Amino acid sequence: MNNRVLAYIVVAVGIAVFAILAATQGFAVTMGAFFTIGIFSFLYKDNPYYKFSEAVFVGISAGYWFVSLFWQNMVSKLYMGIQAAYNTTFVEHAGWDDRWMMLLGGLLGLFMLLRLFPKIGWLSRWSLAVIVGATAGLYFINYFVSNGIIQLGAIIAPLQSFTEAGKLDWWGTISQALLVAGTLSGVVYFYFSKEHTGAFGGVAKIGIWTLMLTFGASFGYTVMSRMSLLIGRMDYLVGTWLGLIR
Amino acid sequence: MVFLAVLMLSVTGHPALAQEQQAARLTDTAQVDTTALLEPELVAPATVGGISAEDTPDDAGKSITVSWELSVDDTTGKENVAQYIVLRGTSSDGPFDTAGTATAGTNTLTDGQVENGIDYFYKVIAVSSTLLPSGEELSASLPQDLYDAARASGQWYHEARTTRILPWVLVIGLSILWFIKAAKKGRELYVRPIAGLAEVEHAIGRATEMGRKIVYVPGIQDMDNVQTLAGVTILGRIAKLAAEYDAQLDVPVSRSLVMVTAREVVKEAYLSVGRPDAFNEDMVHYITDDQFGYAAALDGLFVREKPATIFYMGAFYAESLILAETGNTIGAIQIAGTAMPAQLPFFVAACDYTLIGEELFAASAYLSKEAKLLGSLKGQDVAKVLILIAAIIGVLMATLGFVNISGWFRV
Amino acid sequence: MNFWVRLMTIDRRIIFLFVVIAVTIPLFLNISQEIVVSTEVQTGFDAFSALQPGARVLVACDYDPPSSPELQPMAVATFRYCLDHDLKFIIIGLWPQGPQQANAAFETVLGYPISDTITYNGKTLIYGRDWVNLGFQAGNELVIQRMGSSIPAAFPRDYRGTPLEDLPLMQGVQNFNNIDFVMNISAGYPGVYEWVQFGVDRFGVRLVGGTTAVQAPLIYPYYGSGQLLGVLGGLKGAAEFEGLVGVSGKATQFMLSQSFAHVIVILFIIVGNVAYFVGGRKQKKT
Amino acid sequence: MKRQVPLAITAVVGIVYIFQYFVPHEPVSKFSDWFSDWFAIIQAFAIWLGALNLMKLSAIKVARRKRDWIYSLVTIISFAIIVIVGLFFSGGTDFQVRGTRFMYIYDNVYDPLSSTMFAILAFFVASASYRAFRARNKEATMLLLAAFFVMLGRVPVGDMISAFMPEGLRFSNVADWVMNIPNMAGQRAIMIGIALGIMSTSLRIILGIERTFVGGD
Repeated sequence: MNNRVLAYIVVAVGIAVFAILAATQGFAVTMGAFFTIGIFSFLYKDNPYYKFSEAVFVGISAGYWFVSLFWQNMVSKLYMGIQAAYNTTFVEHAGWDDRWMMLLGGLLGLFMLLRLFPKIGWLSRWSLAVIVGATAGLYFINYFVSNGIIQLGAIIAPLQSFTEAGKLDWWGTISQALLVAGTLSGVVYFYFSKEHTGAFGGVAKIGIWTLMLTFGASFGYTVMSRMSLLIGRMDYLVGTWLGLIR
Repeated sequence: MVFLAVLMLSVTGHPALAQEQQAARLTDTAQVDTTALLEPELVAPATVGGISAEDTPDDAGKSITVSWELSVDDTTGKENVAQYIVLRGTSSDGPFDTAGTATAGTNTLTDGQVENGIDYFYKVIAVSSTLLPSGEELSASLPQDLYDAARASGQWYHEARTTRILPWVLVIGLSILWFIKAAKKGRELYVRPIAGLAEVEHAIGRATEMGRKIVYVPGIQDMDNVQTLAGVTILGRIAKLAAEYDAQLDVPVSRSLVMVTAREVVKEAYLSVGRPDAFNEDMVHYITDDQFGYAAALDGLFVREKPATIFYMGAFYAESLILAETGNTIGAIQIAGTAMPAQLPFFVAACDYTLIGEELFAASAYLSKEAKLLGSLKGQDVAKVLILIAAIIGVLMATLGFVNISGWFRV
Repeated sequence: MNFWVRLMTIDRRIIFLFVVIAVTIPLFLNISQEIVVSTEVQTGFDAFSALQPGARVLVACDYDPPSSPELQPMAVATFRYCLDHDLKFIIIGLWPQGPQQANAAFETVLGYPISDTITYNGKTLIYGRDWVNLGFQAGNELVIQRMGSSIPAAFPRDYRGTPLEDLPLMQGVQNFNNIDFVMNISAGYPGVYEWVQFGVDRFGVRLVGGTTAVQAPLIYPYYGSGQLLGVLGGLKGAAEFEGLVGVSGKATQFMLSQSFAHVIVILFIIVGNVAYFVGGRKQKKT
Repeated sequence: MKRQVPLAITAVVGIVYIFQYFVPHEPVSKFSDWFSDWFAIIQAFAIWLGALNLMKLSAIKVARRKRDWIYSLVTIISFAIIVIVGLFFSGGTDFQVRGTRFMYIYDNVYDPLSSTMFAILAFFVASASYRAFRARNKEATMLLLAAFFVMLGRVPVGDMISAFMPEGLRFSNVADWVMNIPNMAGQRAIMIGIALGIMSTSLRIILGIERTFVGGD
């Protein structure tokens, strides 16, 4: 029996099974399960079932974002914004309305679309320039404050800590010292101007160890996170779809 | 006194009545329910202590901050206050209308509904009901001489920020600039090697030998994320090398704006090494904005086209491991770089080389080997030294009990 | 090829199989385990329980269905607590699906579909007075920044198009000053990071962050520096929170599968390393 | 025009944004609000380019009957379906209210697909830990130890098997310590480094030293 025939049989059986389950468990949830299994099948190996699910996924998700951006940004923001601005200025004669600024956004957006016409496509760089400049400016400050300065301030505290009884809390003190040492040596690790050798290299070493412990912790948490997701998915298949739990 | 009666009524402990009352209020706040008079033993909370109103500092104006001393009935054990109602008027003897409410326990409120340059007079009353009383009820219960006045205005500089942050920004910014200048003048600048970046060229060469693709993944964030900016800049350097080696480059992206920018960058790279012929717009192609749709498509691309080399440079989230693991199973050389700490362990595990955090931002400078770019790295190092010194001195002073300067780093 | 080497180069599909078994079987079992509450969850809960009846809680749901296994239980517990303690809550989302996840969680608490007037433990709650859902706003962290100056400007209408001034709960709410507490439940960007950088650092909101376990380690520094009052990390954090609130929800129920899953991963690492040391290191990495 | 103007725009806009952090006064304080609107709008326009590109490449595959062209056809069709439904048959701006046809597709196709793709991570985490997390050297061992304690400390079973130990050494407490001391130290170091990296990257871009974005002439 050649593969082609086998393939047809597999497909036929598959369709039959899903058809029956669709009838018993409901169409919508079965469709969900169909795609769920389609993606999972990639774990075995790349196969037509996965390719199909993937193709649907790409199309649907691209379309999803297309539609969302259209209604949320194009219509609700731009169109309705301009409309509101028009009302304040020309209907209620209340003068300037900040939402007029959206026209500028609209213009920059149009510049973007000009890429479709090679002759004037370079105008889109102006829009890019605005985005890039603004992003650079915003991040320049925000990260330096929240991730730089404030974290630096958080390191600065007395190393020693005390128990309720007022005695020196050795463990707490040591921990605090380790916290400071780890942070600073970590910063040293990123120092570019010097080879990691000698005493400097030693400190950098402590830095990389700290980073590794950090990564380990992240790893542990990530395992936790990802497993929860799988549990949720299995709960969907076994519980919601097939109704085998409770 | 009607108002007091209403207050008494709605003191919790008479929920049923209170419910009706509130339901009624919703429709018509002016209406007063006389059944209230049936509740003689309850009392309204004591009035607040001193009130002070002043222009909200460090703001754009049109805002006044009112603060007051809590009512004596607003203490643990004596919870007889449901909320404070802040009233605003343009003269000390009214009329007053509601500027806002604050729940029990809070003693400040920012009134953002005022004009600049006008005197506003504020009163605050403590009430034991959670709903807004009507005009005459308020006037009935206003504390007579307890008020404060203020005038709103905008400030041209934010005090804390300009005094605490600006100096840092200036010092670091200037030192970066200084080194860039120095570098332009041709001064020799040493930067230590970074393993991942030393390997880039080899990885590209390998792809050429094997006649397989190089896939470059610039993360899944849009152009409004600085990591994407870094990723796209690095793409510029890599495209250059790819063009020189005549390797085939494939850049699937998940954001249209990234597609547009990446095309500019790659085109520029191919032109700069005189290979415009080898450039084709669709080297950079859009797949989908969706995180996992993108991951699914890339997985497919990896297993079907088996690229020899894969770069991940930019902002990554959960998809990082999906991509890196699949890339690993097809035996591609993988070089990753991201400032997303949560994803680093997996890049470290599944990729051959990983640029950690700051190294991602240094990469474009390293690869370009342009002196002025390397100069900026020196500037960063100066900043690190400053931070280390500040931290060590600060910790020492705090530990030895002189003074704790950590407050200098709050804004 | 000796046993250990074969063990090292084992087909990963066999590993996948073990994983499936490890997480699925416990779903059918019913073993209760004691759940220890960690400090960051405790402090978060304390901040929550310090609120007095009538306080306004902003529940920012920044996640979508894919992350709901971890985060939905947190949302459910949060609403449950608000209802039990007469806290008024305002739902918003910087993720398009957030507000709907919130509604779904709310309905899980009630046990029936939301309507304008609902009863919970004999209490009558009215939409607009006791809770509102302001829906989704595009703009990521900049929405938070805008809320800092004016919430009505950032969210002119609720999710069904009612203007804010028609919602009694929102009367007198101008910006974060009139919000007593913010509970952010987030799966990534925008999320706790942005709420800290813009909400806390710029406008001083009182914030507790519930995140996926992946995010948790990243936001610990913000907890240590006091920028965050508490951290609920992943399913475990959710389970602990459920415990404190006094519900036995999905998180608690899934904890068993979670335990199994972790154990199996650890076994993998151990076996992998044993194989590596016993037989592996002879192998040249090809 | 093609090169100098964009560079100038980048510089001006960038500097203005740095300013607005220090200058609360209007109109400076409004720039970030405006930018958020502009960006959202530009995105909405730009996605047309992306979508067209995706459709174009898929169409080419179909037309030339390239390998797996049939799946490209599937992509085109599913894109068309959700776009048509979303734009014309889902109540306009309320397209995301529960019960619309758009949400039906979302709940029963999009959501299962992305949730599953997300859940696949669980398997990859497992295989990655089996294959890659080997105590090759001190660094790797550190990583393993931290992961070990956190993983066990974060599930109840951890405390069951470490119940015999003194309170402070129970896995959950060890995990807390790892999170609050080494993890926080490392995270802070990374954060500070990133902050500086971003500073100089931004500066390079604003000053036009890093100018790849604006492309050639």
